[in-house]
Amino acid sequence: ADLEVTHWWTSGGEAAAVAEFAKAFNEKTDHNWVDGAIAGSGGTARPIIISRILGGDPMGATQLNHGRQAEELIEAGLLLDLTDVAEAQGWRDIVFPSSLLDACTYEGRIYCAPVNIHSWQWMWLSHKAFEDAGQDVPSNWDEFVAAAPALSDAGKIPLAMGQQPWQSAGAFGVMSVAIAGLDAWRAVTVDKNAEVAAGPEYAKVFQAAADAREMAANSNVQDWNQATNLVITGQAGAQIMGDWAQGEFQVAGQTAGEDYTCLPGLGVNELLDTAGDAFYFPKQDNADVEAAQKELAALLLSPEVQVAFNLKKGSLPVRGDIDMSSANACMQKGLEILASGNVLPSGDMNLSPDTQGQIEDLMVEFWNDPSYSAADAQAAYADIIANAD
Amino acid sequence: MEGPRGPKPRRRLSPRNIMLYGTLIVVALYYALPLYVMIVTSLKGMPEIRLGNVFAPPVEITFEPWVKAWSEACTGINCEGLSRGFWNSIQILVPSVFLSIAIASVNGYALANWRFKGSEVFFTILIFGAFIPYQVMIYPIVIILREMGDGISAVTGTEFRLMGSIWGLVLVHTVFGMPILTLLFRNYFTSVPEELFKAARVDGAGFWGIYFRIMLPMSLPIFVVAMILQVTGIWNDFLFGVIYTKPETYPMTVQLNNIVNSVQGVKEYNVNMAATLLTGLVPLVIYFVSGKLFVRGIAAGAVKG
Amino acid sequence: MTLADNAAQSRANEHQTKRPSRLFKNMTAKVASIPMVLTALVVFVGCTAWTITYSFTNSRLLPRLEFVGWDQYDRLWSTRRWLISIENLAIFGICSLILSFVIGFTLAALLDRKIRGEAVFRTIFLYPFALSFIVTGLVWQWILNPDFGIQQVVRDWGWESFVFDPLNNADIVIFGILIAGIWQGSGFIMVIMLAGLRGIDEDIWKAARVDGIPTWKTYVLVIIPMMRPVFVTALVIITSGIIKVYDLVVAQTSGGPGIASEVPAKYVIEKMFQSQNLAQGFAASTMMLLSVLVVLIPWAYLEFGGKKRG
Amino acid sequence: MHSVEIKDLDLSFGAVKVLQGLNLDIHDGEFLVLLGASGCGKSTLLNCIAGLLEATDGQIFIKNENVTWKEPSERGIGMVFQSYALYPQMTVEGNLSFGLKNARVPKDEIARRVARAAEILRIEPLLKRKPGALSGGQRQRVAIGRALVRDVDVFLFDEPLSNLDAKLRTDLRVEIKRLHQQLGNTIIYVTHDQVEAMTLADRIAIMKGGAIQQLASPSEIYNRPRNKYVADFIGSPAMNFFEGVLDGGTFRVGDLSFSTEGYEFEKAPSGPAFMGIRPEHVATGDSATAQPIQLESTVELVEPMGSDTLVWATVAGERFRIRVDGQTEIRARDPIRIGFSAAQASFFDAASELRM
Amino acid sequence: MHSVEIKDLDLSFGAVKVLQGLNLDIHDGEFLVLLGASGCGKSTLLNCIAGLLEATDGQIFIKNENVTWKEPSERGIGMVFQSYALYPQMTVEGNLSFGLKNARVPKDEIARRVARAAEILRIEPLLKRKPGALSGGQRQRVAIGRALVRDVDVFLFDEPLSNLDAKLRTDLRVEIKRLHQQLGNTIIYVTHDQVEAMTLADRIAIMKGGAIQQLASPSEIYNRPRNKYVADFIGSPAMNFFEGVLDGGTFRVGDLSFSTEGYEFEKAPSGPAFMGIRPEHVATGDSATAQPIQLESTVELVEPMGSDTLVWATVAGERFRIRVDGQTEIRARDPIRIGFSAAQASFFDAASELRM
Ligand SMILES: Nc1ncnc2c1ncn2[C@@H]1O[C@H](COP(=O)(O)OP(=O)(O)OP(=O)(O)O)[C@@H](O)[C@H]1O
Ligand SMILES: Nc1ncnc2c1ncn2[C@@H]1O[C@H](COP(=O)(O)OP(=O)(O)OP(=O)(O)O)[C@@H](O)[C@H]1O
Ligand SMILES: [Mg+2]
Ligand SMILES: [Mg+2]
Repeated sequence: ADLEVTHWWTSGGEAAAVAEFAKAFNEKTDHNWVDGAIAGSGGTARPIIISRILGGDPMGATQLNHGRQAEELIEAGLLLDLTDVAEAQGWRDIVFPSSLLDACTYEGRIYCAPVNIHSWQWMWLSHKAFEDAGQDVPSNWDEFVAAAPALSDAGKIPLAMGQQPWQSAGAFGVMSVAIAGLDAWRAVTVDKNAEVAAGPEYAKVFQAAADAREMAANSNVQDWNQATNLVITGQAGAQIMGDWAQGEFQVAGQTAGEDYTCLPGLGVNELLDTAGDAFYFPKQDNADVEAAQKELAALLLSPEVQVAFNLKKGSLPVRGDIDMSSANACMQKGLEILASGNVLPSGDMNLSPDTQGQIEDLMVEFWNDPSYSAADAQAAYADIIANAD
Repeated sequence: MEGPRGPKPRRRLSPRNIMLYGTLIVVALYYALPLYVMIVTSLKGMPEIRLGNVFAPPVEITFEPWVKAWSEACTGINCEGLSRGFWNSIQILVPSVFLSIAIASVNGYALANWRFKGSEVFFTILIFGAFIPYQVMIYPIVIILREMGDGISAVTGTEFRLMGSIWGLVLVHTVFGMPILTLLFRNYFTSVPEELFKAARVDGAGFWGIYFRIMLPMSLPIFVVAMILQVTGIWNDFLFGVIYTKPETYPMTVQLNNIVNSVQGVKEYNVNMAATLLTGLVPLVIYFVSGKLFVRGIAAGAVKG
Repeated sequence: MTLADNAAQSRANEHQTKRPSRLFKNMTAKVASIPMVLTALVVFVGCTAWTITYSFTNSRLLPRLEFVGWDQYDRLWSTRRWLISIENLAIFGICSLILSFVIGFTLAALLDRKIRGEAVFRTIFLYPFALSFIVTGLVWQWILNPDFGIQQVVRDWGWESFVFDPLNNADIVIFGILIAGIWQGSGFIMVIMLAGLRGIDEDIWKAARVDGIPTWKTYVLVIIPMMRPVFVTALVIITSGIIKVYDLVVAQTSGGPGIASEVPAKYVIEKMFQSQNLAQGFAASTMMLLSVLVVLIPWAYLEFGGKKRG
Repeated sequence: MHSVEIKDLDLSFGAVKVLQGLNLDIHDGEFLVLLGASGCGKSTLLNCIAGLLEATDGQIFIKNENVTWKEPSERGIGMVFQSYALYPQMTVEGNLSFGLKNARVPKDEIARRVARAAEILRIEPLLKRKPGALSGGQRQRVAIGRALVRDVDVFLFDEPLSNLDAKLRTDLRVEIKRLHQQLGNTIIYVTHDQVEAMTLADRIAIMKGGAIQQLASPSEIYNRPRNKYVADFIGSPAMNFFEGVLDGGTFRVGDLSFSTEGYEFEKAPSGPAFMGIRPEHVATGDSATAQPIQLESTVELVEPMGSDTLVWATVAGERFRIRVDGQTEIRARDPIRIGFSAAQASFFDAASELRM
Repeated sequence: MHSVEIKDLDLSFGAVKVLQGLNLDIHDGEFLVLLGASGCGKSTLLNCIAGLLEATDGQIFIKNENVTWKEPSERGIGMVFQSYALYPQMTVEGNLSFGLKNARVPKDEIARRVARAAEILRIEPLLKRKPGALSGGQRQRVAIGRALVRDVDVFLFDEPLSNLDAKLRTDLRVEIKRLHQQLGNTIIYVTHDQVEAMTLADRIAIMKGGAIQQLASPSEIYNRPRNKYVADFIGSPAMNFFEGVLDGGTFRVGDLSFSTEGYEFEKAPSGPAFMGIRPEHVATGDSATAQPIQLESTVELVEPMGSDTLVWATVAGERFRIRVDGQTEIRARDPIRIGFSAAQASFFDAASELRM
């Protein structure tokens, strides 16, 4: 059967990666992948996805960030139960870290197929930019801050930053883990402790964010990949962006360690969060389609597909038992950290989209309004945490 | 007798004329500039764009961006350019324009000539409807479309979905086009002399007879206006197109948005501009061709009331 | 009374009883109005009522009837983004209303002066209306881009310190959107005004010339007051567009920089679908509706309530 | 036999009562003119008869059949409108045959009737033209033709000539009169032009404020108006009125007193009253001396109108209109001797304004 | 003294020549009526005089001053339009004073002039109302007032009464005439209603196709029309024409021949010609026998009009109109004896249509 799959993977690296899914699905099954890409970000795509599911015209499968987004759809019985597939394939055993599968589980049943691990905790540095400015490539955040004035003098943008709200919020998240430390972060994000959020650790985070704001002042691009492009072309020194940026460097033909450097956890706290993408399968009343859905779910986690996909996407596979030796230096770094268990749960799994939206709003405002002081922003942040659910 | 004779001599370059044409030309530049930028940019290659400014004419004209925008640009793994969206848009446009104008003109006619108790109330609600932000109604309409689709399926015993099909979108366009169009038609039909309507009734024509045989043939200007408004409105719609359709039926604007926002590496401004121009082509052509009729029709239908 | 009269009388009585029911009078007209009635009742009234009802719940991704009173409204009015959205809408609305009227009327008046090439000018002024907001937003984003657009061009001409980057400056970004909005919509207003001007009795112009009134004064004191219905039509069209402004902002700035160019419609959409807080979105859209009513009801009262007309 | 009968007709638009308890009987083949000032309800009454407005109360009979609830097309009427209301996109032929096609009259019958109407109205050469290409008079004739082909018993005309210029109006008036003589249908004809009313009507109904003031033949209305309104309304220039007191055989106005000899009173001639005398019943100069009542006055204004001349003078402080032959030499500010007879005058009660 | 002088005026709209070599002299204080069929260029001429249209060639003098290139407001004219063209959102007072305020006339002077105009036109109680709240006649008066306050020498009226109903028209006609007598200004008045023309004018200019056919006093135009067009145009109902041949003292029409005794020929009376006789110059019955020319005919149609009656008969195959006294008893299909005199007739050359 034709299976329509919606997703918002439209940038160069993403599109190449998703093409791997399509290829595998078309080749290995009797079914046909109908691509339903929606450009923009999840923000553009989600209303469409949700209203179609609600409107009784569901797609065959759809990307959604796993976590709490889908809970209500599951409750309303709109999503296909994948437990039998998961059991047959032994997902419990192979998915690593297992928190990924937990995020797909609702009342003991499994409703989604995780396909990759994405971690926000990276900073990407352009060798060319630092060379041009006569600086060594920094190895942690503090060095970077120190080198920033030189970059500015050389006519470079020290920090590239897209204008989309999720980018501001994401960069802040990365800084909070790296600068405030894991415990403080956990207290705020998991336990929703507003006192910590208003405390001194977080004050440092906000101060760092204020510095970053200054460094990114001249970065007039919208999309994250345009910002990445600034780094690739050496116009900007660095970008704080998740591992999906990897794909862009790859498409541009650059090599890690030679043309660019990646620093997990800003080189301060080498931790990775384990957010990721997952596919959900809205319920259909057509047995043929349902069969295709289950086959796709199984296929998405199969070793070859995982390898092919994640290599293109620049993300990490969701199973620890596969050979990723062909991955580049940055990915290898990530795999190591993952294997060592230095992981933290993603914000997606802890905070509701509503709270995340509020944080995004705050961050984007803070990021774009130089007169918004760090202290004010921290107070507002603590407020949101106090009311978070 | 001596003295002035014949027409008063006029200088071509009188201060009045300089003011008049000066203002017009300056303003015209403001209006024409974006089109110029679009055309010029769409004919440049990427290197040229990076070097020069937006207003510089192309050194080397290339049509490649047009070709790419039409048939090669990618969204996700589809690389069919705008071509598919174009045909979808046509398929959406034709029935939507037809249906919305048909319904609105009948409504306007009933409101103007066959008032019944309460008809004005419904009309008032309709006009208020023109001001309701669409966002208010997106969600409930999803549910209405689903239920209607189920209803039709149950009645006909076939699998029929309004949501996600072209017909759902046609329905949505008809509904949201109704307020302004009905107002337009009502005002127009009200300005048709009432005696004509009375004469036709004496001649034994009924509701439909008068509509088709008397009113319709007289209403070309207002139909032209309605058509132009609907064609541009529907062709340019993004919000409904993106929410009430699916990838196979995406209209051109959604496709355009996808292409423009699917940045792969660098932003290909020339392709984006070509895609933009291609998307705007249908309404642009309609405006360039029917500008005069449009003004006349507006005078006939919109201004009175 | 004659026999014939009697007969007529009795027939009359017999017919009198057969007065047809009012309900079935003009049946065809009523049947033909069903789409309008349904639209009015189900879509406009029904959906609005539905939305308002659910704005008092705590619905998240899916609507559910768990009432929480005014919570959503409290939260709405304590959200900075919403307040900024409202402020932006007010600035954008007032400016675009004034500018549309001024520009639309001025252009129409200029075109009405029996000039050469009227058709060319009219087409140039009107064509942007044919383009979608998405297209408009993109083009103006491009032209206002400080690295390629006007700012760069002026700098290339030698004025190095020239700054014109409305889309990147949070303080004036709303005016950057305004430039595009006016560009797109004022041509249509111009056409409406032009049609209105053409409908004015020639003799009024002649009377003013005989009275020796200068042209501009004739426009201001005589013609403009006479065009009230035209202005009302234009007002309806402009305001209904302003409230809904969404696509333009999304295409041009996505609400940025920061949240400096957010508008209510965008807040609604994002709350409903991105933040998955339907009820919050509904509360926001209810507020939008309310603001529409605040403007519309007094107007409607003035227009239809004061003097009854057919 | 009655052709059209209207019983206790009421019609209101919302709170505005336009027609109130109106009764009217029209004979078969009669030419009835409804005459009245603008806004008095003439068109409304006509529309009620045609079925284009629904009566609030009362009944309408056409050919002794109650048509109160019938559709306009089923009432056996044809109607001609002030603005002609020709269908602009149809040819003249199309206009004529539209109603017949609606009634599914056979093709050849339609052709026959159209040909006949075209012949009667002399519009055969115009049949293929559209109304836009016709002159005012021709349009008018087509509009009549449209009523004609319907082969109905009652024609309703709503001010059919008021959009035409004076010359054409005179010509078409004659045509309509001739048509009536030729066809013998009942015609109800609305106008506010009294020349039309006087020349065309078998009977005239004078309306005011939704009620009929007088229904009588033109000469009756002209010579014996039922009340002051009718007297004032009919005649151009209007009748001259004196306000005074009747006292047996004399009528006193200020210092003047006129003998009422020759006037046939319907009521006892006493009390406050108006005396009215038409401008054309006033004699001047030598012929004035032959009249029972004589006055001296001064000419204020002279309006020569070719065939006759209007003279405005002042009598007893009131403006006084006199109509004299066009060849008479009269100049403003001349003294003038005028005379008239009570036999040609009308007297109205001052309170009820009814004829005495 | 000449008040308005027009010399060789040409006016074309593009290729359409509307006025051609028009000359016209108007005396001080004269009431000149421009009369002509629709589209003959009356309004165009008036607009040229007012300066609202620019002459293609020729000159215009007002009070002996060449105003050809002057602005309308500087020409010393006031104009009243057919549609009144009142400023709808201003009160009557505002309408009257707008032009003056603009010319920076002192406040008290404005008040004085408005008060005077309001008094003359009897619109004092209306000063605070807006035009929308006025009746047609009142609006008309305000429009005149607007011209009046400008204290100008020449008033231009473009069909000021044609939007009004018959009764009001008669009243306002008298008002305008009185106004002229009172003020003594020059008035140029456009109309296509001949009753207005005849009653108001000192002189009438009859226009056709952008040229003046005859410029003379009303009685001259009525009694001695310069050509057949003027003869036909003036008079209602229109003049009766016979086509025949003049031969010395007789006029032959088919078998009939009439004596032309009493008619003063301007040219040798020979060759093909038209004879015209006005309906009111035709006698009937007993008085016909006193006339030099007598005929027998049959009444075809009778139109009683109150004060007089129109009779339509047939003479020499042509329809023949006769106007008789309203009291005469005549019925259709009666035989009738008619008589008239050549002294009251007009003769026109068949080719040039000029008076002979
Ligand atoms: N649709 C309506 N609603 C309210 N009032 C109306 C309507 N139609 C007519 N009238 C009122 O009814 C009265 C009679 O109108 P009608 O048209 O019958 O007058 P009329 O005698 O034909 O006048 P005219 O000579 O001007 O045609 C008028 O006062 C008018 O204002
Ligand atoms: N602006 C114009 N352009 C072209 N032709 C015009 C224009 N104005 C008037 N005409 C033509 O000039 C001729 C004279 O017009 P004008 O208005 O002077 O006639 P009129 O005698 O006033 O007629 P009416 O009695 O109908 O007012 C007409 O044939 C008309 O078609
Ligand atoms: Mg009427
Ligand atoms: Mg004219």
